[in-house]
Amino acid sequence: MILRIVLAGLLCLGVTVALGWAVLERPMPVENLPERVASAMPESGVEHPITAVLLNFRSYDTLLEIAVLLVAVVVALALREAQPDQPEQMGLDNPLLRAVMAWLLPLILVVAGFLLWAGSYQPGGAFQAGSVLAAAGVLLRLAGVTTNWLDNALLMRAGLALGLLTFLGIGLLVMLPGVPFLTYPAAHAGTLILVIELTLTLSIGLTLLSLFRLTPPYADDPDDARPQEDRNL
Amino acid sequence: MIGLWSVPLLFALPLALGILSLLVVPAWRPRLIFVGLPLLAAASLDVLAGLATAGPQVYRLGDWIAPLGINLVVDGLAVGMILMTTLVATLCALYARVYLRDHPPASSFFWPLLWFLWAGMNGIWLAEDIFNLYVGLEVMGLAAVGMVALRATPQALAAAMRYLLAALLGSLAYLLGVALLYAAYGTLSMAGLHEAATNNATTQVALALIILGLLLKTALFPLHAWLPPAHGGALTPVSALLSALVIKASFYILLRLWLVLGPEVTPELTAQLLGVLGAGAVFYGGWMAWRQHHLKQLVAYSTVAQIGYLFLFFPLVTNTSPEAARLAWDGTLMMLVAHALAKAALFLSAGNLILAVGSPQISHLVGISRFRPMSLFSFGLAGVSLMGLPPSGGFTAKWLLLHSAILSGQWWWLIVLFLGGLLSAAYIFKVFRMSFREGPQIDRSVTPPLTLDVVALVLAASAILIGLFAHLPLHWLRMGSVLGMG
Amino acid sequence: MDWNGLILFGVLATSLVASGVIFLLAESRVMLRSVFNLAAAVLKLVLVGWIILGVYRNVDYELRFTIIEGVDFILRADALGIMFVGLSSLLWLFTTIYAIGYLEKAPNRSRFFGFFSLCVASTVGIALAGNLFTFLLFYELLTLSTYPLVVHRGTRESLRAGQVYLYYTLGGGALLLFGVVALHVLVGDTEFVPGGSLSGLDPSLYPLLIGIFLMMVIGLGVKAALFPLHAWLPMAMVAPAPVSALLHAVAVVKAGAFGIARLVYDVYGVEFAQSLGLLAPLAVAASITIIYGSLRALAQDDLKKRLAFSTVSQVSYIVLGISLFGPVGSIGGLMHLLHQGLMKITLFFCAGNYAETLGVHKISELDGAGARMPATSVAFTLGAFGMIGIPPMAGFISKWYLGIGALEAQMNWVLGVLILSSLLNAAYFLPILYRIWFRKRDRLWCEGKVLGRFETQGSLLIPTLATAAFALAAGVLAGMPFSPLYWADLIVSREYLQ
Amino acid sequence: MSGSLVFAWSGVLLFGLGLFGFIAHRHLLRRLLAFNIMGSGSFLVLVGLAQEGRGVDPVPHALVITGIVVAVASTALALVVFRRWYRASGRTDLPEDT
Repeated sequence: MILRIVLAGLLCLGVTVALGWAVLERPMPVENLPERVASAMPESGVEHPITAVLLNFRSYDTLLEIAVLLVAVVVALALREAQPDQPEQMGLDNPLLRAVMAWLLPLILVVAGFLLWAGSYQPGGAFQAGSVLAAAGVLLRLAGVTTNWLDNALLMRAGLALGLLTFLGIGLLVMLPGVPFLTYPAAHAGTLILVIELTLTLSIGLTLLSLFRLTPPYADDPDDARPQEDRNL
Repeated sequence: MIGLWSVPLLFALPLALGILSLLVVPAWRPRLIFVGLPLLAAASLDVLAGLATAGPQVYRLGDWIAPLGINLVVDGLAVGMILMTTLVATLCALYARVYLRDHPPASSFFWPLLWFLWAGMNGIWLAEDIFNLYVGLEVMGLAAVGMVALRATPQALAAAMRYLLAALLGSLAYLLGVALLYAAYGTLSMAGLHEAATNNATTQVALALIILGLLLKTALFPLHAWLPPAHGGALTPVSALLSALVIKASFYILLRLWLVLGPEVTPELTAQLLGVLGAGAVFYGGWMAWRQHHLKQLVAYSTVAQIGYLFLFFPLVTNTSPEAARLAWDGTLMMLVAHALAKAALFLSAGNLILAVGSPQISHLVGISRFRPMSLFSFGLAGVSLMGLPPSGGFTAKWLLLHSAILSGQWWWLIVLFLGGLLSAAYIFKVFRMSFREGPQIDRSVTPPLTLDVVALVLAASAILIGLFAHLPLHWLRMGSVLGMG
Repeated sequence: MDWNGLILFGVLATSLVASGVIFLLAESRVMLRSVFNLAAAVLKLVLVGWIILGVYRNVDYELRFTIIEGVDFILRADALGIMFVGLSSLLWLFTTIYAIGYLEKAPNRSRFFGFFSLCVASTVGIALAGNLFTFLLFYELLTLSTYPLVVHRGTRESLRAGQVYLYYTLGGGALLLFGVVALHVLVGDTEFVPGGSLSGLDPSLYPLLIGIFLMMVIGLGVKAALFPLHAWLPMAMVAPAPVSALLHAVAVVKAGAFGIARLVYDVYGVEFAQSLGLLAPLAVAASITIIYGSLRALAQDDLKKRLAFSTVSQVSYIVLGISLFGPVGSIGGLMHLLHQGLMKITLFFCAGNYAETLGVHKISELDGAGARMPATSVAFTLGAFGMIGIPPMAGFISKWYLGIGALEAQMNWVLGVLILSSLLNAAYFLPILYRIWFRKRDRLWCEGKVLGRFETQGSLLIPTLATAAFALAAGVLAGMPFSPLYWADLIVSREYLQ
Repeated sequence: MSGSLVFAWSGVLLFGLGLFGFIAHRHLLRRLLAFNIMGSGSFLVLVGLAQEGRGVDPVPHALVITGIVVAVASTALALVVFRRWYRASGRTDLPEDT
């Protein structure tokens, strides 16, 4: 055990030193990518360069990234079906908590909307907004608010799929004039990106929320035999 | 533009099918293959036709030029891998449709995962951007982990967890390497790196990180520990997909980067070291395979061994004559393709044998040759290719590698190739010995559905035929590669 | 692709297709399987006959396609190759008939006949191979397709024999592969041409060439059962009689001997090999094997084991003939390829007949068998006389030519080897004949089978008598056109005139 | 050391620390945390190194956002598998590691 820690320590020290060396010795790039981004900004349909990179110049990365999120959900769904959970009773049924939630929820929704909207000219965007949405869902759950509409499997899945399907659909539709995949016509780029971002926000929010919901809620124990009081501690 | 539609469809179609299969009722999930497989086959063939008529292409996603946007490279290597994936995955899908019928409903999540896996792989084959490769690796890797976990037994979950940890660590090492390369050269495009990369500390550290990360994902000895439980314990079609295709993706990236960075940057010492690790894999994997008692574990360790051959590529192309390098390129790719076909066939026929005797133990195969000759025949054909005996893809590959080793004067790799072949004969014939033995009669051998046997046989036969008709595939694979033209 | 190429493909395909179809047929379809198998064998024989006539008239038969850059798959019928094809096709027909009778009611027949046909296909491929690559391809295929036949009975003993067989043949195959690749690097695609293709190489490479030759001879010598690489052969006698007859007496060991012939004549060229000093050591190795095999045969009581050691000894006559520099010795060696095949298969058939009919496996139990099974015993006697080399049997002609060839090559000591081995042959065959014909039956035979009209089943007896007749004719009619002697003479004249 | 490199240096340190945790710990949750620390380290290196010289480079920022999403998905998947494993076996580490 100690040997392993020592070895691990040495290894990590070595890696860190090598990395430091690499950082110190690095050459300055000849290629000036920021400049290219800046000069292509007018055609991108958005004003903020990060959003332009994410959803236009390198939108293919974003497309695959959404697929990664979906894969995680698929695995979670599969495992829950293979290892069924008991009906969940998560959350504290506390009136005070509910009252706070009633204040917080609208605020969260507004923040999410703002983040999404802000993405076009300052830091922000679909993922940030989606995460905030998911946080709202998590809070609801922790407050013990029953969310039956989330248990509707088909609706839920449609919501999950919406973002990626829209993204794919738009990417393919714009090809009709004979241009490559994901080539937004400059005139409509802003609109198309907005539509994609909107649907992505919703889907990302739902994805993160379902990942939260799909882990076994409390019955973590192999024998599930411990008394209720223990669990609440 | 050639391949305007077919190139993006190669990943867009599986992505769309992956989502659709989530939305339909479980019973309909397998049926989507009747839409998906023909379309994907058509797209792959169209890409091949484009390559054959117009040569290698660059596909600009979003119509942005490389360092700004993401480009896809449609050269012989990429198209070869795409066709290999289409063939193997199609057959595995047909197999799975029948195989999964008797499995619990949770296994119908195999289908969305298959499509995402496919999309990830096609994305990797086409990628020209090193960060895009990272995302592609994650799509493929997480889908693969999910497939391993699909059984949800404690063993499957542990195997999946171990696999996931290895994959994540590998990804991060790769990502850090990419970060360093970007910091040094300001580009993520392989073409750009090819132009800009010079030999300095940053490049070497980045290369080392990338190599380590990819080795972990490829499960090269001694970083292979996650592979046998994951591949040996999964559902049979999953094992076949993972062993045949998934581990090839990380090797493929390494191979591309090695050639992109070029001989000035790639150190000969590292190349030899990779070769030595490959040799270690061949010996250790072969030895461990021979010692296994479970049929699928044996096949999984055989994968550990066969990966080793692929890594002989690096010493054979680094600072050697153009002829030796070309032969090594041909041989390695032949090995890769032949292994994909043969290993898929081996896993599927092993699965059939296990279905037939109802036990994963090799010792329970006594006398099975009388009842399941066809499964055993597929197993044998695939084994011929793995042993590198003629006539087979494995043999042609070995022939080319031997040639390259002699031409480059690195005779020590000959020993690896010879002993490796004999070791694989030892573990393949271990199974045969058992199946030919006339022991206590088994009278209750189950007859698996004919489809399962036919699929395994088709794969095994293609592993043999590819060796006899290697000329044209190798010609295509060379198109647009640094080595092929030289 | 021209018609001549297609015919070659047809010769190969008859047994390949037969093999495929037989694998797919259900175990119970005995009749269909037999008919199909025999039809394929007859068809192949017809095609081979056609090609033999063509080769005689100097028609070119060639089929080639490119496998990878610089490596072609070539099938070509030349005089040497077609001789071996003729032998295996003829014997395939007889052995198939024999095996159908021999394995009646035995399990796993579908597997047996499938691999059996595959073996013949590989043998034909070896014979028709036009370059080393193609040769190697079929050579390894032969290894693989014989393994299931060796372990066919599935007993511990046969599995053990199969394992030893694999050790030897796969190891040998690896050495051969190395040699082939090395030659390929040196001179490119190594096609078989009379006179060889290596003599133009730089003299500094000669030591390397000698090394490669050594390695390849070891690789081929495993199958040819050259001493000390012969141990697998007697062990493999656990296989069913038809397997021992066709494969271990003919196909596998001949593939090795044939390979050595190809190597010496058509890769290195006999004159170049002589100038490298490779032939004399080969002759010594062959001679040691001849004597050693005969000595070991003397000590065996198991009939098939004695025949096996006799094979070890007799196959080396072929190698000896190849290594005698000069046309006459070569004629002797090549001719013995046919002679030994015909005689040995007869002997194995007879051994199988005794075992099946009387349940006798040991020589000491054969007393009085001649009276009980006269036809089989006559065939056995003819085969044994041939092996000893009693005039005018085929074996005598082989040994005569070998002897003259030895004198011609100025290796007089070979004569001594020939005489000694003939004495030893007589010493291990004559006692068997004595027991069969002159001893009285002293025990009960366990005659299990229903025998039909003849002394044993017709399907066992007819092939035995047929091959015996061929063996006899090969000797008595040696002067006629298309006799083994005639054909060997043709091969050698084409070889040495180049 | 120029000021703009402070992020890159923290990234390097974080990566090293995370790697140590990843190797040294056996508890899967700790290893996942370590993985996330490593991830943050690489993201810092990615963003930090590109700051120098020519101002803000938007590309690494976008890459990091993509990277974060991928890391979130991986972590979530790992947690799902981990908790199922814990429920099935009662263990918090992997079997052969004890």
